[in-house]
Amino acid sequence: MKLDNYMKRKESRQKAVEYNFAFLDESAKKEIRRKILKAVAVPGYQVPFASRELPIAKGWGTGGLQITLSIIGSGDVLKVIDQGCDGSVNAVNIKKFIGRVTGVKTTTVTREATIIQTRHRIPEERMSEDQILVLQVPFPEALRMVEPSELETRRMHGEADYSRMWLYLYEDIVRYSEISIGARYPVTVNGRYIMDPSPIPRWDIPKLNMADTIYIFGAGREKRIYAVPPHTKVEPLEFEDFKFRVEDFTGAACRRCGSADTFLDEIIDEVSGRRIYQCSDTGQCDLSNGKIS
Amino acid sequence: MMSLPVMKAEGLTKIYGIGCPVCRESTGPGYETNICRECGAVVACGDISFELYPDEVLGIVGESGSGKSTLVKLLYFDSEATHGAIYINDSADNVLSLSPFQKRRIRNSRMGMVYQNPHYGLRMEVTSGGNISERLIMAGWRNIAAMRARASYLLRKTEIPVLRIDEPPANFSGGEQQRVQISKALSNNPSILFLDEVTTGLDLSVQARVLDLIRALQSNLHLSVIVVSHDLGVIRLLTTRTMVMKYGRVVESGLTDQILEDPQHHYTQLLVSSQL
Amino acid sequence: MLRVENLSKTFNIHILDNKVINAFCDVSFHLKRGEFLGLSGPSGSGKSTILKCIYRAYLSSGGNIWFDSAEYGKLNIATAPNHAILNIRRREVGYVSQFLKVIPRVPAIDIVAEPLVTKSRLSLDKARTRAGELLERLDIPPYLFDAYPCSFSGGEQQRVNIARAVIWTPRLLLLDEPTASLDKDSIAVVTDLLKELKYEGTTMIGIFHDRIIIDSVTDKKYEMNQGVTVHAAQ
Amino acid sequence: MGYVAVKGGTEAIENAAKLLYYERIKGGTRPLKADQIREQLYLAVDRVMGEGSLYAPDLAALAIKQSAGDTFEASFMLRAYRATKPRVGYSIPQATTEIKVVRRISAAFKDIPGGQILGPTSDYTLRLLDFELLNDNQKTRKSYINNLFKGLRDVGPLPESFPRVIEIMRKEGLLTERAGNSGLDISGIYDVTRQSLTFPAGRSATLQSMARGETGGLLLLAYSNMRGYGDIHPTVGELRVGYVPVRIKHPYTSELYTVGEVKITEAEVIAKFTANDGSPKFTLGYGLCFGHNETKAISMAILDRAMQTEGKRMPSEDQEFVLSHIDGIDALGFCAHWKLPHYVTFQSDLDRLRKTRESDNLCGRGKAGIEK
Amino acid sequence: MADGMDNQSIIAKMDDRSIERLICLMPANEIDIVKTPETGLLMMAVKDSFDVEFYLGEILVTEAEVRYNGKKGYSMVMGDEPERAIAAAVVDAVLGSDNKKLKMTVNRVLASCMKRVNKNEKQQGKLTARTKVSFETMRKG
Repeated sequence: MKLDNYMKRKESRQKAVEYNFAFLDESAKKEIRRKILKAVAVPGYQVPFASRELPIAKGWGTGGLQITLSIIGSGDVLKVIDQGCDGSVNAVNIKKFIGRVTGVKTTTVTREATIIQTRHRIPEERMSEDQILVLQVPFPEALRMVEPSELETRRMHGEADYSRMWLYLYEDIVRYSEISIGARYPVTVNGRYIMDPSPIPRWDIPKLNMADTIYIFGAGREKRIYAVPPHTKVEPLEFEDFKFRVEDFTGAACRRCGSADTFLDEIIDEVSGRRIYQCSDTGQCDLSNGKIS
Repeated sequence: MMSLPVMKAEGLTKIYGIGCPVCRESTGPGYETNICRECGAVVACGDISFELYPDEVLGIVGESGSGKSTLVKLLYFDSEATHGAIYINDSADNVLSLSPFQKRRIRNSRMGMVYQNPHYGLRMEVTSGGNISERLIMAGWRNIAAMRARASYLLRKTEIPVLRIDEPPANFSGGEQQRVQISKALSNNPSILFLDEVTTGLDLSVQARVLDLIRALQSNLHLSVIVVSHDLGVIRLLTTRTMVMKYGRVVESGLTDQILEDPQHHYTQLLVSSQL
Repeated sequence: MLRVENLSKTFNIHILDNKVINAFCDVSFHLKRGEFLGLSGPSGSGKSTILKCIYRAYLSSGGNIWFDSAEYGKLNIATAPNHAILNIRRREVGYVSQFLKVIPRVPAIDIVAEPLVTKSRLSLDKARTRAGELLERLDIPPYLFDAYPCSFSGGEQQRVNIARAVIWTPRLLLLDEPTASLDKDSIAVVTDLLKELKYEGTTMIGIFHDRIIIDSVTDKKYEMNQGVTVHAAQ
Repeated sequence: MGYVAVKGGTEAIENAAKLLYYERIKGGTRPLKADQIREQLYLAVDRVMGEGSLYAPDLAALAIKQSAGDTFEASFMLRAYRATKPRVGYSIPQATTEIKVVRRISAAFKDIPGGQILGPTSDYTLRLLDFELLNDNQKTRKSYINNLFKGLRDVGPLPESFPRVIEIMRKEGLLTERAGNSGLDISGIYDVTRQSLTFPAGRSATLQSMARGETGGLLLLAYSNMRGYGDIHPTVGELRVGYVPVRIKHPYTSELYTVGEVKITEAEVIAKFTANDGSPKFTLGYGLCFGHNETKAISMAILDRAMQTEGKRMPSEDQEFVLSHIDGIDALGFCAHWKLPHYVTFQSDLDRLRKTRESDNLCGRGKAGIEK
Repeated sequence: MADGMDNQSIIAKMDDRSIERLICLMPANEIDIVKTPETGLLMMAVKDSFDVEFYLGEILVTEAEVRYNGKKGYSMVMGDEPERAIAAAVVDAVLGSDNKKLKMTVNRVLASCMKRVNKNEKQQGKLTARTKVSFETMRKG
């Protein structure tokens, strides 16, 4: 193009306002993909990566988002959930952003999605080997509750020196006769690394074990990526005489779809003041409720 | 019948600082310093070799700064040796060349350590039962009831009321803390026990009870023990053999009664004459 | 059993301007199994020093101390490695001095019983029973058995000391004036005990004040040379 | 019904964004232009560029406008913006000796070569509200400027470069020659935006992390040290504000090519001495950041020195502690994330609490339960 | 103080109208745009007082490339400034070419701009210089 033509085309001289496909610049995506590969190769090991700043706040899923943005292609179908719900504010926000910078189709049906980005839940429906679950992680370091220093926790992982983590559970049992960890229950991956499964409920922990699908965990603020590849052993920390237990919803069922075998949200009814229950996984609930077929 | 040493150290050396070729030859008792004149590095331990036999109590005596505590830290892998080798039992492998992971395993299965300051050996906010169980956990124990039974047994052995199993050592007196530390050190039936100035800072009567306990445990459990102390009374009471350290070197070693009654080295004579 | 050859002992006292004290030199004697040698000589002639060299509480300066060890065979105590010495002390060689030097806060009966437990591998109960019999023979009243000897009189302490030394049957027993402050009756009991040991085959070297013991139990005498030379180095 | 994750979030979010927009424009005054902010709120712009780690005054001004003056949010927007831009290169490492000074002071020496230049500073002004500014207009501004320049004596130009004050001490051998502990990074300059920070961090990683740190965070930690949770008693050897050139290598001719210049603030603090190098010498702490931000540069210099303390005892001496907590964008995000729903984790905690209480009721005290 | 200013530094400080005027003076139909202006980030490296190099932060820049008479012209300017980038690239190309007349034109424009920039900076410099502390004076005061 000649200079005179260029000067005539006013719009081409306007300041840049367009964003790259999937927002991140290409070299960033490449780096993140390399780190994901490493994470898959060493299940449960936290791979440091150069986390980028995104237009949503750190702690709001920037780790998961960077993973999704790095692996997403225009043919993907995306589902985003927060607390099991597609309509939760954070999920909506993230879905909107990814939609704007990629234009991909979105869905609320688990089996239709190729990539599911989630915060705090794993969908109830068993996922397949063609799907990827991306989890948002606030604290990637499972050992952080016993050791604040990163230098030290990395050494502990390196030497598989996990006695302090177990000791924490021992003390818990001494104090409460129960392990008091609610969500974020530490697991051993592939018999080697202790891993933080992100703040999913204990209910979801068994879904990590020998799964068909791949789980990729991203912590943006803490700059770590880790993964559980398909068909990998994932065991919650437990003692022979104090076993890991999932949340107990005995006697409760979803008031919408009636299921008694899903993780439930507990709601206090405004009018009656009674405690009622509802599926945490709203996509699943809609499906069993016949709203979507 | 000659028994084989449970532990053998060869040329153990610890230099703090960058170090230079003349570090080792320019320090030691002959030069009255452990600081290298060329590079200023500190030779905390220089060329220390010894053997520890089964069921034997070896004393290491010397004033503070003589390198005795550093030596124990090297043996327990708390600190990394600059040179030298350590052999455990009849193995031909220098354990210092093993990975940190392997060292940790050896330390946990074969050794026990009681520090002068219980803060190093215990987690003060964790229950005493938990403290003892930590080493059991390291050894792969995963049964709470079994661990608590073992911890109770050890607490009884060390004369701590078993009722206090769920109390943190932070609530305990100095002497009790040392007992819990000893329980913890003994939890995995170690064959080698290190005692680093364990009675320093305790009241005399408490000191005596802790020393009695150690004596009783040693003779009952047939442990090999290395006792580090600046107190010749402790050395006399507990040990059969003694090494005297000064400026990072062993200046004299022998049977404890010989060291105390017929000291050969100038420094040992001074030590004995000033303390007896 | 024991052959002492040209033994000498010199003390180099560095902290006293390198003063050198020659305790004795050129001492030679030998004992057969079960023999009892009495050492005599004026005080300061080095009698105790010889015993300590044989026990290796002192390092010899020259000469040899050949001992027929059950475990090691012929062993030169003057130069043998430390752990070998510890082993023969544990199994073969006993030493008893004028003063009771035992572990504090251990009851009298356990002090006496201990060698049976650690050296002869007897059970604690059996060892205690034997220790009690022995103490009774030495006229220690049973109510003192469980007391700490540090509260005992000098004579009582000495009897406990002897009981501890003779309760096991060492192959070699070194006695450094263990009867110094005993009365006649006690000395008679001790004399009997030593005779019994001798009968069982224990070889002994002893220093005694009391002529009765010397005359009744020793087979041989070694008279230390008069005079000890003392001079400062350089 | 209680507040749970239900549908309808989408609409609420959009309406919230509209309300936010409305809140900024509803007042009816004339719209604030980005260039006004750039010129008249230049210190806010400088701060945002420093903490956003992107030197782009126009964008920083826009971000301040959009965030209604919240510098955290504005820096955050700059950070997010830079994530989508390719990096085209690296400048030639620039020494700050080549600085066009607008302010330069030393608290260590009274008279320094080149002189103490106070520059545009509020240090010596009274912090009294200036009600005259309520009548600020073009006319009063023009006359102020005219008065200022009228009869401006030629006092002789300022030199083009200034020797560092500390060079005087360096020549006398009173200063340590290398920074304690960290020193040079073995593999060139570390880039914390491309490599995840690991500890112990090298010097280049440390300085870069602090240069993009949040002013308040740096100040807080530095203040804790000066107050006694640490023992750095700094003397400001030199504080400089000015412009340094940004140069690259021309891709075709390989000659030096000046891209422009950036405003920076630099601080060197002299602190207690050490005998590590032989004879006792003063040690130095160093701070440098984008824009005019003296608080940040001095705090950074104090922390730089504090982190070189051997045997860290205080938070400000602990490199991992300092570098892990000074990034404003990280901290802001994490603080904000607690506002997100945590129903599921809370439900799980609730289950644990109930179970624990149940077993307490069964066995009396919890402890008794395990003895069985 | 700005006397030794190089061409890029002058272009960096020219106002928008001067940039436009400069472009107008160029033979627009003879200049090829090889790379249209694009924004990117330049990481700024600096040295601390120990000569340790580190990254201070990134700078938003615009890059462009043109060709004139077979000569390549390259530019990088600060900010999102497409026209300034074009102008700088053109200047780079022209000054590397054989067109003496055009080179003189460019030099003349740049010289006059430099004069203006210099004058401004000199005035500002005086204001700064007036804040220099004279310790003798202080003592009297």
